[in-house]
Amino acid sequence: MTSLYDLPGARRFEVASTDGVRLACVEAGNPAGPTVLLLHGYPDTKEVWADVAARLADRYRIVAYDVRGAGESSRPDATSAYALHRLTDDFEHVLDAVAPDGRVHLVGHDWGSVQSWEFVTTRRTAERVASFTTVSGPSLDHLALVTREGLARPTPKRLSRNVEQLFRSWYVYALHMPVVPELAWRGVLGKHWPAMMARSEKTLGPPEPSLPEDAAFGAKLYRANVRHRMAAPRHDAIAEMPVQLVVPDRDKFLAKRLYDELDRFAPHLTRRQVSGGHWVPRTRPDLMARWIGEFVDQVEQHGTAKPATAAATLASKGRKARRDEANRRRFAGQLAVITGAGSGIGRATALSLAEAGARLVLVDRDAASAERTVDLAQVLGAAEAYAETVDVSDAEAMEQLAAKVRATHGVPDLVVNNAGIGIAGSFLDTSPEEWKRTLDVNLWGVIHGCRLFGAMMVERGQGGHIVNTASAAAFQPSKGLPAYSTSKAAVLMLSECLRAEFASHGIGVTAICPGFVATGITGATRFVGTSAEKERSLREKTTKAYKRRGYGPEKVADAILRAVAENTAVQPVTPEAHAAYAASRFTPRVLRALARVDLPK
Amino acid sequence: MTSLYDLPGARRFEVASTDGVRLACVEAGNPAGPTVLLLHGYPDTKEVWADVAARLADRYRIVAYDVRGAGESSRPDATSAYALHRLTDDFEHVLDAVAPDGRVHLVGHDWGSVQSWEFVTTRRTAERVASFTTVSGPSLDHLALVTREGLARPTPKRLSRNVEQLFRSWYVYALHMPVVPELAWRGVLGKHWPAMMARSEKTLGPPEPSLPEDAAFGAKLYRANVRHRMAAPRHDAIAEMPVQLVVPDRDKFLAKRLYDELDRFAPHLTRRQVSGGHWVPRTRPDLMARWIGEFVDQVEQHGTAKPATAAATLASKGRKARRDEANRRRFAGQLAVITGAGSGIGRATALSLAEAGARLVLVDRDAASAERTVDLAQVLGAAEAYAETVDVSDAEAMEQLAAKVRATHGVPDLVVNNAGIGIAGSFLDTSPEEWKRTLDVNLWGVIHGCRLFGAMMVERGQGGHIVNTASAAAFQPSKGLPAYSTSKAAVLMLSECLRAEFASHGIGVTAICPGFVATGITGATRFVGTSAEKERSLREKTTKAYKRRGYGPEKVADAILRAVAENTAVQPVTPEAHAAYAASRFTPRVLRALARVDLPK
Amino acid sequence: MATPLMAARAGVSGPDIDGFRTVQRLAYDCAEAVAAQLRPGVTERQAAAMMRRWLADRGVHDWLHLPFAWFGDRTAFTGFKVPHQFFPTGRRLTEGMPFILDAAPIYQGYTADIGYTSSLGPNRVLDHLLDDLAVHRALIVEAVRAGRTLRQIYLDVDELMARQGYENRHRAYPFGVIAHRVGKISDGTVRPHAFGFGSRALLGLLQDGVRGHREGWSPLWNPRKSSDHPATPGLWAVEPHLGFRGVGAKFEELLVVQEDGDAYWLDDTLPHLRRWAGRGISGSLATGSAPDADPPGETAARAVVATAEAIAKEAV
Amino acid sequence: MATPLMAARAGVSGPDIDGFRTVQRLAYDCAEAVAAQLRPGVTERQAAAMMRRWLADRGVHDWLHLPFAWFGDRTAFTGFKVPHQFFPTGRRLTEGMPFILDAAPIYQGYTADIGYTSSLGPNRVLDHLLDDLAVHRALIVEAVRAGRTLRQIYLDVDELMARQGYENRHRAYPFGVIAHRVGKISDGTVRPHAFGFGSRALLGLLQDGVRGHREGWSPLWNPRKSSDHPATPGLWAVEPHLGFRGVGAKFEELLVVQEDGDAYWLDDTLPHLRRWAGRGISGSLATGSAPDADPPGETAARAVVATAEAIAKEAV
Repeated sequence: MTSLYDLPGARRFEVASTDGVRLACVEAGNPAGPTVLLLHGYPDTKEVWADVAARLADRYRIVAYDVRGAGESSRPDATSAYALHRLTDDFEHVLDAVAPDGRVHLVGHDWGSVQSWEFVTTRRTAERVASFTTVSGPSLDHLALVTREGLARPTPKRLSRNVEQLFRSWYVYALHMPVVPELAWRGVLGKHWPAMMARSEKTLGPPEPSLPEDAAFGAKLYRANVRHRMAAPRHDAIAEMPVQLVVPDRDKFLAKRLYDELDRFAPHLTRRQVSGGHWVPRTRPDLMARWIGEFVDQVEQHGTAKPATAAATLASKGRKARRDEANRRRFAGQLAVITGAGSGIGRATALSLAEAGARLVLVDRDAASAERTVDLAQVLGAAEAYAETVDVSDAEAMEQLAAKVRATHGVPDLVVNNAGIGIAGSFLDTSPEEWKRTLDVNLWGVIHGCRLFGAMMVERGQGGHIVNTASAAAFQPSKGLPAYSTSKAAVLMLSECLRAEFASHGIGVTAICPGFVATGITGATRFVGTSAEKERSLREKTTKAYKRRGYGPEKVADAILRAVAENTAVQPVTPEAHAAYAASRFTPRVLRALARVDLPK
Repeated sequence: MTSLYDLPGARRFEVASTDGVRLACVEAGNPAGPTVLLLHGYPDTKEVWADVAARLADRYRIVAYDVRGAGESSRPDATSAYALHRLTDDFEHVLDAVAPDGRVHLVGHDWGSVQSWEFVTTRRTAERVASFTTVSGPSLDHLALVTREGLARPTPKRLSRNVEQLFRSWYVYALHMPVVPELAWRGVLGKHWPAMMARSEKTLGPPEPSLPEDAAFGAKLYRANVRHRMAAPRHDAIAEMPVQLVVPDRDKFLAKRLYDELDRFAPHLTRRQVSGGHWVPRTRPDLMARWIGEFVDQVEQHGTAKPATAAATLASKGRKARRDEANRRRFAGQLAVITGAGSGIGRATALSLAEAGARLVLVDRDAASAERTVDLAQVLGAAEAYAETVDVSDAEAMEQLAAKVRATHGVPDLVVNNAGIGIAGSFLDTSPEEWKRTLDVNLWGVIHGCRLFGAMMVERGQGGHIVNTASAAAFQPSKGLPAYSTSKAAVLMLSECLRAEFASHGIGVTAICPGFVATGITGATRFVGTSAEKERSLREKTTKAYKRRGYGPEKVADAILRAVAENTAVQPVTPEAHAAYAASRFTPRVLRALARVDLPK
Repeated sequence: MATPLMAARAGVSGPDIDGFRTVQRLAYDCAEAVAAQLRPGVTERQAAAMMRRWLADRGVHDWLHLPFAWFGDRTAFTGFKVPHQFFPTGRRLTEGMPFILDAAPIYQGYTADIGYTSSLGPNRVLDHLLDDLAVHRALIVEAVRAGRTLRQIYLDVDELMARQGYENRHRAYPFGVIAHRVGKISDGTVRPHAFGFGSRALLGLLQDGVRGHREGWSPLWNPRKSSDHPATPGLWAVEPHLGFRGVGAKFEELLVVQEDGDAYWLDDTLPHLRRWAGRGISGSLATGSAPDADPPGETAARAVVATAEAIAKEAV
Repeated sequence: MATPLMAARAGVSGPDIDGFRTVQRLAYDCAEAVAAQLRPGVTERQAAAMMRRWLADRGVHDWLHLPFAWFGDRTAFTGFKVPHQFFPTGRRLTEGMPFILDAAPIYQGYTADIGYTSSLGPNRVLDHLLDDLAVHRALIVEAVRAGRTLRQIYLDVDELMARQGYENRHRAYPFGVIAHRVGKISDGTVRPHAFGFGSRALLGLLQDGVRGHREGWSPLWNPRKSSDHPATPGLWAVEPHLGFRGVGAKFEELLVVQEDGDAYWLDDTLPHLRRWAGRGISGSLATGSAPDADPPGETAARAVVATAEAIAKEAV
């Protein structure tokens, strides 16, 4: 964690605002780039943006300042000095200083975002803001309005949303108590806060030394504004510029559903969902910087945010549209590595992520297949897509792949260890060589993928997710698939153990368990204990049966993306996989009886 | 399947009995050995003993004859000609012909055993019988007496036993119907019987051509005797000679509990229990021949059957005594191969089997440890015990072991794939080399063992059992044991698949899942991600914790033997293993939460 | 669109060929003309009616089937379960939407059955699909020339689609056909009815089916055992149909199979061929089309088989 | 049997050594004499009483503890949870049954604490255990000479038992001791009471414990941290106790530790030594016993350490 003052070209300066307040400002980065103004929240200082700013500095001009009461800025004593119109004055004075003629791209987190909503809906400042990225800080006006509507015309949905936010806002009430918060922050709370937050947010750097004072004075922000605005909200608080909303899915302080109706107040809205807690500027700087940068670029180029791809819009209706939108929110700009991406589930997952605007590294041992998936992914709107030819069972090749991915594209946000081979036939017909090949690909491929990319994710400390393709055969024993089932049961257990280990790093792990899905795998499944002729016929028949089943890999891809978004531990996919999963828990005897049934041949 | 007439030194001859009946007899084998007289049941001929006789011929003189109405003997028409005293006459005439001076060792199966009970409790013939081995054929007198007592002084146990036998005896009532059985046997039943039996008994050779006629005439055995004896049983039907009772545990026609009180009628009783159906002379000839031979030898040498070993008697009381007796019945004379037999669970299992009188091949990669187990096993009464030094992960060495076992000792009846290594530490700290070593031993060792010995068992077609040592870690994920858990989950699944495949061969498969058991494994567990110093201390602490837990490998050995006897699919051992197994089925979320707990260090 | 047909025997004469080519061109001209008139808001029914009117104005009064039009994800037959879903609906065209126009006019006794795929304004996904259809066109004619059975060729096309990452959407047609035979029809005044199919056409299907059953061939080309024979001489309306994430694309045109087993596409000047030429695309196999091209020698046959085998050997 | 004891300082004099040896021989003679009289049906209480009477007849009036007798699986302390289970019960001897006699007489101020294991008629399992005790006797004295800490030696013995396939049964003793210090006791007329332990013995334990705590050593020898020091000079009653499937075996005899760290077993003519000699058994280590044997040099020390390390490195 560097300081903003250590950024290239950093210049510190003060801006004098009304009522004698002096604001500590910093300007840094590329002076020729668009100006990005970063506004911090409570109880932080502008340094909360240091990690994000470091990633933006080469292309953008960065401006940040300490809000009155925080960091190195003045700390007026009067609560009234913290009212929103005072903060708007501060903002205007800073704009006058850093962008007297042009417009800025405003980014606010927490209370930085709350006050930014005031700036972007107040005429004198709104017209000087080209775009607004809001993180974990709703408009008090919007909050008041939707809360009132929830009370006036209660629906179960609105009611439960209000109740949820009521509970999450305990700290707001607490901060309204006189004196106590100040005492607490200057005492025991200020001391333990960093550790508490580090635990809850998984990764977080050391606190600013000014924390206790920032927090104590910052309480006045709440006291000066919350009660007043909740009582008398503005009805005309509409943000006309492009707005990018970033919602962390584990925000302890804000209900996600708070933003359900935000489109009413921000007509040009792009939504993003990040896997993380409240302090994503600290815990997810890579992704935050990417989203801010892309958004700023789009607005600079087109004057508006890029619309969703044509194909996506066209194909979308109802549930599919909601799913596609959810995927775009969650995966746009994220880097995903997928093995076995040349066909079947791997390819389908790559394409779903491509539609969502992810960046893709697509790995297959067959170069042409991987390249083909890259082509299709690019057509569908992948931000980037690269093919890599690697046999996942080759430890050295996997190490080289990992090193190359890191050097070229960075640490992946999502790794899908999907490459696998099928093998059918009785245990006694399965030769040691066939066992080895099965374990090499199906188990070792996953071990290598988890080990190499997992280590990267942990080291980066910005979360991530690993998906391992197991199988319904991982919990449904079968006399027809002993080697396959064994390899997949191992993958399932490995995933469960890894999930337990990685939870403390904010990295999710999912084992995906498709059932009978029509993928290329059956066409290449090795049927041991049969002649070549018979094997060919079995392959054709099985493939046909799977196709007739009509459960395509696209549905597995949907399940994978959903499981990642919800951080599901084990995700059965097809109805029979769900049934087998349930049966493995409640009636293993039934599964054992099923295990003795001959596979259709 | 050979014929009795093809045995070395076979001589066919006829014996003339009363009422003009001529009995087809055969004598074969070692003329200098003790005489073993084999008596077949219904609807068989003397050929039912061909497989057993072939295995006894080198050391014993074999005599067998077709009972009147069966095979090549006369088939009198009158039902009264089949009364027990007529059969006793036949037996006496045969004795006069083959052993006019000496005594014979009588072995009877099914109706051959039923009539033998009459011979061994009738003075004129009893004194000419040195020992009696009875298989699936109770005395009608005993049956009648215990049934009556069950009715006269009903206890829940006696009542349920009677009811069970009532249902298993449907065929007895059916055979009392006039004409119908004859028509059925000569028609559709005679045609489909062999296939029906082959399916139910798992393995059974082709039938004798005379089957329909044997079965039709044999029905008279039931009609001539059952009703009469059940109505007026003899109270003095006590067999004074050593009697060996062999009870198949899957006999469709006889309840095992029928023999609960047999000690009353046979004071010198040795019990044996075999995993198999009604036709064990056909389906388990190796074991039958071994038990018959050993019993005959003991009686020849000591005049009585060998008493249980001193240590066993001394240590035995109550539950333990019953357990030891059950183990002796089930495992005496059986050949067991145990890997990892130099310590822990492997050694304890070897010793429990030694106490039961099994024959043991004890495998460990440490020669001294294996030898030591052999020493202890011999002290405890193992029939035989041999040490083999093999690393189970070495495919070639395992193949050599399998070939050697087969050549030297025969096909094993029980294989315990127990060798395993411990490895603890986080996933990220586990190197590929450590993964490889773990999978090589824990998974590949099991694959090799199941593959090589399983193929032998299937080929022999006489059943058997395979036990694989998995672990509670196979269903309890843990961030502290990722490699270990993964390898054991694979073993668990492999076992379940194998069980499904081998069921049709009458071969059982059990996955044993101990929990925290004090074995040598913790003392050698690799704790990855730690210094050598720290690892040593962790090993000591873990070992001590396991010891303090006080759950010794002997209890796992008990569980293994019980699971084999009951053919259990998955056998958790310790209370926490049971709990984890239950939890894995009902509340996997709890296990996932537990998985994140740090192991005690 | 798959349609039944009248029985047509092999060895189509030169003038007959010209007749088929004329009506096929007429049908494609119709599709292009109607496509040029499509605007946002037009419905499938309106587009189909436009085609019918355009052709009727030019002397077409008899049909193998009435024109079809599919818009948006209906081009990929998304969610199609029952045959009536093929008929035009009130679905409206929007900017960027793909569409397929399908017509089967009978003109002067000659039948055409064509499919024309495009989009209203640019559509990157559709462009990709249309580009990738070229190799299918090449594969099919080469495989027919090489004497592979219709069933084998169907599976070859299937595998190629799988490699391309597309779904086989002609599987959704009745009987799952990729092609059907087309014949000369004695001039008449019969008008289509019975769900849009000509009654004589239905009768012809039956007659052809009965004879084919007797002689061991099928007038339908699908992956069933009945198609496990080389193409019978005559004209086949072939329509490989790709589907990909809610976008479908196909062409449908006539393939001429001669008595000697040689084969060629009836016309190489159709709109999709001009489009490919404009984008510099040719199928990855020799594009063998007109009869005056090199006769299909060993080389071509081997290439087809090699491709098919490569497909079959595809790794996971 | 583990017992508390009076404090005894190091450097036991020659005459004292003789005194200890005399009482130890007396106790073993007692055990042999009583064992010879045991018949089927005798109870543990009767056997214990026989030992008490035999020794009383020969002038023993004071005891570290009253005699114990364990029959059958009680030799392995099967199911022992609470201390009172150590006291003799009404368990009757049967043919082939193992038994242990344990006595701790005080005679002329000198204390012995001995354990004698045998069986009524042949018992193969017990024979095996008794044979295997020999190496423990050798291991212990060599390890003491090599200066290993008591805790280390305890763990060495543990590991050796594990290799042998036996259970450590001295863990069942109070405080889990394998040995305890024994001292000279001022002559007196105190009679044992309080659960069979002499009151002065209990007092002595306390005194020794307090002093040991201050000086960093312990009068008890167990695997705890307090035993992590080399043996303190003086006499130790050592009793490794093996258990195996319901059969237990131990010896208990005095080990003399000198001021210079050298050590030897007080007496090499005890019954178990004669038994080993009769069966040609010696421990696998040098059997170093009497002080006139080779002084424990580098070699012996290294052998002990090597054995211990081999034990520690044992593979699964």
